[in-house]
Amino acid sequence: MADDLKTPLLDELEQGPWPSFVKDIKSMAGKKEMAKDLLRQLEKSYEDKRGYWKHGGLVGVMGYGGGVIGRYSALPEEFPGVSHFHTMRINQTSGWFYTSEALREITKIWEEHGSGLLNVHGSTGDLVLLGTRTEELEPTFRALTEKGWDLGGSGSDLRTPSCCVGPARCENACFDTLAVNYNLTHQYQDELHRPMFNYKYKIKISGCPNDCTAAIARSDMGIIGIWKDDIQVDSKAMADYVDSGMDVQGLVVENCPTGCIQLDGKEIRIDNSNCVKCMHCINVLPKALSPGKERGAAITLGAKAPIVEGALFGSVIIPFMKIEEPFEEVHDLIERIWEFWDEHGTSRERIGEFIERVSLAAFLEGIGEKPLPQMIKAPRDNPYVFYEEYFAEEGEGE
Amino acid sequence: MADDLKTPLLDELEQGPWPSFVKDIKSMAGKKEMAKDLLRQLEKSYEDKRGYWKHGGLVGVMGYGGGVIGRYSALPEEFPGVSHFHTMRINQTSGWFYTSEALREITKIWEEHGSGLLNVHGSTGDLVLLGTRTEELEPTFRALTEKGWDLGGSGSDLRTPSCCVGPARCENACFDTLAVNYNLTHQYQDELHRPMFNYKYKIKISGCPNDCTAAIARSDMGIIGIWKDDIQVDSKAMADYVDSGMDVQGLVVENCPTGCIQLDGKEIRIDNSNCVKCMHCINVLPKALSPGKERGAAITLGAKAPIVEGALFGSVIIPFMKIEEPFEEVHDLIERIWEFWDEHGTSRERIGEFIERVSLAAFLEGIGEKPLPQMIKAPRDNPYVFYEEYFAEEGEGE
Amino acid sequence: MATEVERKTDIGPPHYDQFLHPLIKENYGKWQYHETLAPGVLMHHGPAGDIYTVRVSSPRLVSVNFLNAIMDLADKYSDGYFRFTSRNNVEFLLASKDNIEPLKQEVEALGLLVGGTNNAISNVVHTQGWVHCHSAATDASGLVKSVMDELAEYFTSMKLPAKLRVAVACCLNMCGAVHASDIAILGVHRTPPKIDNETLPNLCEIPTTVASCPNNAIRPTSIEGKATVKVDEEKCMYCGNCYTVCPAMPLADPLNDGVSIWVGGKICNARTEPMFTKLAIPYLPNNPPRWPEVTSAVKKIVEIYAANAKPYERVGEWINRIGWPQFFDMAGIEFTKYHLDDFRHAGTTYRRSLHNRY
Amino acid sequence: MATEVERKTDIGPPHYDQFLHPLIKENYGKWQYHETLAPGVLMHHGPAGDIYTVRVSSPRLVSVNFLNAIMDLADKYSDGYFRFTSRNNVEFLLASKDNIEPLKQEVEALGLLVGGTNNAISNVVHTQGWVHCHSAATDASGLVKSVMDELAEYFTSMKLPAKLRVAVACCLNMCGAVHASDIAILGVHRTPPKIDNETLPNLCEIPTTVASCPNNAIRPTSIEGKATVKVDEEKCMYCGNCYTVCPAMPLADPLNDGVSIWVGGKICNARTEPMFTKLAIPYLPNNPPRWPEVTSAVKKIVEIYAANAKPYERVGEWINRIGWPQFFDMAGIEFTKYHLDDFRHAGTTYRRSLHNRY
Ligand code: SRM
Ligand code: SRM
Ligand code: SRM
Ligand code: SRM
Ligand code: SF4
Ligand code: SF4
Ligand code: SF4
Ligand code: SF4
Ligand code: SF4
Ligand code: SF4
Ligand code: SF4
Ligand code: SF4
Repeated sequence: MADDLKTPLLDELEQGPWPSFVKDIKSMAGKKEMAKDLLRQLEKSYEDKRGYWKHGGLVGVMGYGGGVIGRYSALPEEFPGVSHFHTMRINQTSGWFYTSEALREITKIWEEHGSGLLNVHGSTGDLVLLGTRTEELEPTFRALTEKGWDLGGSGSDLRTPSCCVGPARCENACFDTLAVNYNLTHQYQDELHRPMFNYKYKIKISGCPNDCTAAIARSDMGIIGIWKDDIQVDSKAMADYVDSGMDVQGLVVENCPTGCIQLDGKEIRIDNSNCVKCMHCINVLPKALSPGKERGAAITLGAKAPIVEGALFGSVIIPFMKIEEPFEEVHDLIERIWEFWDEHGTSRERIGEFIERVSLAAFLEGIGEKPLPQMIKAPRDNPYVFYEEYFAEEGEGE
Repeated sequence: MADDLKTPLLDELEQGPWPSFVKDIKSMAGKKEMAKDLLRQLEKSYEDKRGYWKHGGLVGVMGYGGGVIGRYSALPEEFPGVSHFHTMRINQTSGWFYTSEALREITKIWEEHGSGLLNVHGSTGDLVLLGTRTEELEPTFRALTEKGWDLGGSGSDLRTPSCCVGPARCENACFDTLAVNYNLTHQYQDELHRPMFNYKYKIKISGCPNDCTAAIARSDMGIIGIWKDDIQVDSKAMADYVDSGMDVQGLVVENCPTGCIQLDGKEIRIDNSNCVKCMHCINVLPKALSPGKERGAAITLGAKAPIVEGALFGSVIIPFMKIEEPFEEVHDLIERIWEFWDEHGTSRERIGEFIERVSLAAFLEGIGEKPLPQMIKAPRDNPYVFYEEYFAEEGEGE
Repeated sequence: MATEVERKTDIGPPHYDQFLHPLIKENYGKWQYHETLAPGVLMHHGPAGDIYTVRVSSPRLVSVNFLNAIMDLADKYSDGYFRFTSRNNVEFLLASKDNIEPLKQEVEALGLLVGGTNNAISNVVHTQGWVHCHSAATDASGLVKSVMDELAEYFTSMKLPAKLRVAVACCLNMCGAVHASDIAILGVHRTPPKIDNETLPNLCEIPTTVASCPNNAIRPTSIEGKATVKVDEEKCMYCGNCYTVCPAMPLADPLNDGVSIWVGGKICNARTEPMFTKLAIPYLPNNPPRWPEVTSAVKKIVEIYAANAKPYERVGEWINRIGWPQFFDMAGIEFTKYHLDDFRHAGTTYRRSLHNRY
Repeated sequence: MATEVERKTDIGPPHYDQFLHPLIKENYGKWQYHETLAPGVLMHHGPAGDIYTVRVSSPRLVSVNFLNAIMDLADKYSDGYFRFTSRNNVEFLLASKDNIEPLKQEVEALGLLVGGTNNAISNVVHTQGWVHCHSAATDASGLVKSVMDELAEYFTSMKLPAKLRVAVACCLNMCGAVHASDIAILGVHRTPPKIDNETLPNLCEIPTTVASCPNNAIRPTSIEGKATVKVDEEKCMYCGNCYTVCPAMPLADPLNDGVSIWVGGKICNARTEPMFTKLAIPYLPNNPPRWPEVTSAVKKIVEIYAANAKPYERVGEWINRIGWPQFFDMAGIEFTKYHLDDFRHAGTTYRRSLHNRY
């Protein structure tokens, strides 16, 4: 390590059991001025208790509007290594599966063209290449596409959809999360690369209501697995659980949110008409219980962080939809949603805020869906109904 | 009945098991033109499916601003008997207790001065004298006050407070509802009779969380009985319930909202730290259980019907207060509330809407109360905190 | 004559003390428990002895004749003492158990019902309607009479799973308990106010009128040189707030006024927290004198509730358990866009989880 | 050189198929159940055989060296196959059970931890902080490192009542999971933007800047003839939305920027519906490199939760059971006016019932 790298505050973060990002940055500091100056600037931030980055500038690769976050040091004289420190967002694979063969190609490219630092992964799901110069953006992009990798989104565009491990390693998956994730990412390349929306649009895909991608909280559109029929029961495995001495009554029956489970000796009885598909019993008794056979997904819209009208969870727009190749029903829905949002939404208005502004009823009408009681917690409690059908003097009703 | 009283539609409402208001009005129609024309105009409303009353006018008794609702027929030529049809609101007694001796005085006065029709009682709780002429208002008032009765409120004033039967006939009463009701009605005669508020102010008083006066839903200020310590248990009576074969487990234990009851043979065990004072167990087992010994009331503010920002339930402003003669603590609180509302509220803004507009924090500060976690369901979930203490450059914090 | 005596003001109501039965005074604050002896008959036990309550229906809109008859019975059976409940029933307070039966008989002879206690439908909290109010979209007393004629058996028995509170209001002002009742019947206007441009300039202050509208639907305008207002019909939600401040903007519209049905509200804290009533049926026609569409809709809801709820489950608690989709199914009510909230906090009513029933 | 080959665009990510272990392909969509063999070690059972997952911590901000080391291990133990989780852990996918132990040893030798499964604290979803973002009120990576050094034992064991998800975000934009985590750590600005009146006119569109403020705190003004904006400090809630659209309005303020702590959010639908995280501690100082006030506050909350919650009770479910008053008591956190909501739907957070704990 070079002598001029004095980072006593950061050095303290090399101690302790949790893996240290400081160690990792330092491991690049010998090879890369960028990494070294990143540490030096960060040390100054730790001293002064403030960041030293300028507000991002518009940089990118030819023909793309998103995928790169421009970043410049506010103190380029002091820290020339990070005078440019742009981020490139790369589409991760479905379910974040890699082989060493494939990922080594990326590490090689990034060591050559950038800081050698990454976020694996970014909060939206992208493989984030952290820190390079403007003039390296296009060469890095070419090297990446050459190996079959492409940029993710940023700005007012579709972001790289992400999905849970689903059918690749989970017994709960109610549809093929990886396939639909791959399909949508490819189907909407243009929307992903060229910001034309009112604001960002994130898609997250979870195979069941455990929602391991946090779709209900962090995606403008969630595709979340669900079933319509009865929970499947393996009585033999169920009896084994009881025999094992497990407190099925306390741990399962009493935790069912609708109290629709009864334990009768070694037998479990579920009033499926009252089961709200919360997954708890299936989670605790994975060998005995599994989701029903009539599987599909609920589509939720509108989750987002609090800026600016307060955080929103996604709300159910399609209570149940089959999710099957070639996913045309999903495309059709997405396109109806985008079209209506595009026409009536305003700039920097996320889909969730848009629906609240125009009202759920108007939104459903706009995208051509029928209102269903599954879309709400409860009907309105205020009497301010905008009646549209009424009787006119001449007797012609409308 | 006079020949000209043809009310075929209304006549149908004389049939059936439920007591008939039509019969009652008819019983006055022989003696009173007012009652007869009321029926005739009402019959026309039933035919035409619309009301025939004009928008109320300002009428009243000398020196009072409220207590009378002016009402004129829109068809005075057709129905001269109800060309004037004003309502007088009379303070009911605490708990709506009467003797025939006292009430007969009112029926006599009303038969003389008005239509002889009443609402017993109005939704706010007043004894409502339904229908008289402008020139009868003052004489009626004099006759009533002579017998010890006074007018209630209307318009932007205090309305007659009302209270549940409480200690007069209920084992659940946590304080003396009748006494405080009487006290407040007398203490605030001026506020009741001379509208000076931003809008109406209703007080309802229930002796326990069963809330038999609907204070939480229908009163700007609710005084609702509560206790702080442990539910009192009579073990003998408890054992009797169990012995009687009652399904205590199913009916009581499983209905406790916090699951804090355990039935152990004939013994009941309550985790009182988790009891939310819902009353259910006490209601089902009145002989065995009763509210604790440290009794008082929670004060709620802001309940109202939906006009115009949507209906509100009252919200807890004082989680616990002793309610004891001479009720000075209650007066003090009420006056702090009125003062702040008076100064900062706007016209036609109920106290509940006012609190929402200025925020609970500002309201508490305004009336000089400390924030407590019992006042909310949960702390804020948005990050938009208006920090007030901060550090300034020169090191002087604020 | 009356003018000769000194004018009294601000005397307030008489002290309640004088209206309490002596036995009640002795037991005041010391009651130990109660029992429901029969529908409409309660026994409260206190150290000084038991008091018996007989609860009797009232149409609430009554004549002095009705009250006089009640008072005659009170003199005869309850030492002249009686009260009214917060839901407008009459309660006779008897010191002697033996008086219960004869009193019941005389009450019934008057055409009144004994009941309303415990797991019953009690009296209907309601409002003025066409009998007295200028705002009314329907008649309250007539609706109550029509509905309770159908439901009387639930007043005189205690066969419901829990208490069932019905309320009626004749316009959106909801004078009464509509916003928090098990079942509520609400008169609705469904067309914007009809502006009387002749009288408006004299009767109403234009700025106050414009400001009265919660949805900014009212604009100042002028017609033939006279200042008046106009209403943006797209924005009007027929709330009637403008009419309250400006008499020249009536909403009454015989063709379109009608009745909506609401369910699932509750007030007491037992088990669950208080709940608002939710929209069940957005519109039924005004069909006096018997409102058959309304009575049969209400009856249907009561019956499926009675047949399906568990003990102590109020209507709202029952619906929460089975879910709204199933409620609409069972009640045979069509789910429409009108059920979807679009007011201030509409977003809080959206289903923001995967918890759902199919 | 790179410029000579044909430029490719819009090719999207490679197909996932090639990244799936052969055993995974065979069991794809046919998994039957799973077992947690040890902290960080899962076995998933399918008809074609079992696959073993070893989950390993990652600081997320990593170098190519880190990834190369991971890949070396993958080549050695999992046929070159591995994945990352939605919370940024590494998962090795092993066909052979025998590889588990040797892999664990090599992982630990690298200074990484095996764990994060089941009733554990898993990796911390977090953001850029002072490492990359212009908005940051604190550093994310440093906070994560400091907090997880204290909580590592909960990553490598499964002794908590349920899963416990921690998130960190460095400003109110909350890039990550702060608004729905069991415990969240949020960087906050606490003073209004400092306007650079020199550069603002060139850098920002005044109308867009004015419109960006959710609370209408920004007004156009002019200083020495130059158009710029001013901020009504009473109305500013430090959200930073203006700064996002206008670089001349930075919020950074070393004296006052700091950290707030939030609790009780959850995402999955198990048992209860998803819940937002709620404010626990409005402000703790920025105290790098170790943020001792923050780490000890978080640790305290984890410990009282661990000691008091029932099995499967997430933090929010536990607090809902015991009530917020008791949570504040137990955690020794002062309840202040800042905890009272005053934003859009504040009224929905008021306690509108008598259900309460004293
Ligand atoms: C890199 C990343 C954080 C990370 O460390 O992982 C990130 C970084 C930024 N986010 Fe984000 N967001 C990132 C995921 C999120 C998420 C989480 C998610 O997608 O699941 C959220 C919350 C969910 C949501 O979308 O609401 C999120 C909510 C925001 C917001 C608030 C948006 C809102 O409507 O509330 C902003 C502000 C904005 O859009 O103006 C924002 C803005 C930003 C900007 C572009 C700063 C700005 O104001 O322009 C940050 C650039 C930082 C930098 O210099 O690198 N970021 N941002 C994440 C993207 C990586 C990736 O592509 O995988
Ligand atoms: C007589 C009574 C109905 C009844 O049949 O019992 C009544 C009758 C009227 N109410 Fe009411 N309200 C009556 C209890 C209520 C209640 C119930 C209560 O007090 O428990 C409410 C709901 C609770 C509340 O206060 O919010 C109620 C909420 C309203 C509202 C809506 C207020 C709001 O803020 O949402 C209005 C409209 C207004 O104030 O402008 C209103 C207005 C009116 C007016 C004065 C009409 C008007 O627009 O000016 C009605 C006069 C009718 C008439 O011609 O007699 N009345 N009003 C009740 C008073 C009798 C009494 O003194 O005992
Ligand atoms: C007389 C009256 C108070 C008064 O001052 O007038 C009263 C009296 C009693 N109430 Fe009540 N309640 C009275 C209105 C109410 C109201 C207000 C209302 O309906 O507008 C409520 C709230 C209703 C709601 O939640 O919507 C009310 C909710 C209760 C409850 C809770 C019921 C539940 O949902 O579990 C109880 C507990 C019980 O019944 O065991 C209760 C219990 C009682 C007891 C048993 C209290 C006692 O120990 O004496 C009394 C006899 C109850 C009965 O009717 O079976 N009282 N009670 C009111 C009679 C009204 C009527 O004529 O029917
Ligand atoms: C690998 C991963 C999916 C992926 O595609 O990457 C995953 C995998 C599994 N999840 Fe998950 N979950 C994963 C993120 C999540 C998330 C998202 C998040 O944390 O941001 C959630 C929502 C968390 C929340 O509610 O805040 C999540 C909530 C669950 C739950 C519900 C837990 C509960 O509160 O009851 C289960 C059920 C269980 O654990 O029994 C579950 C169950 C599982 C199972 C048991 C599913 C299965 O049968 O294979 C997997 C192993 C769980 C374990 O770690 O013990 N998974 N799981 C994610 C691992 C993240 C990590 O590194 O720790
Ligand atoms: S969301 Fe469901 S299907 Fe997907 S990994 Fe989690 S538990 Fe499995
Ligand atoms: S999935 Fe949830 S709601 Fe359904 S039976 Fe199981 S625990 Fe109950
Ligand atoms: S509110 Fe409580 S004290 Fe009052 S009558 Fe009802 S049950 Fe009794
Ligand atoms: S009062 Fe309610 S919360 Fe308290 S123990 Fe009884 S049933 Fe449970
Ligand atoms: S509800 Fe409306 S119409 Fe009925 S009395 Fe009240 S204000 Fe009048
Ligand atoms: S009825 Fe209501 S919404 Fe319509 S114009 Fe009048 S005040 Fe506005
Ligand atoms: S949370 Fe704020 S500071 Fe942190 S990365 Fe996101 S935008 Fe930047
Ligand atoms: S920080 Fe937010 S509230 Fe403050 S001026 Fe900027 S946009 Fe407005």
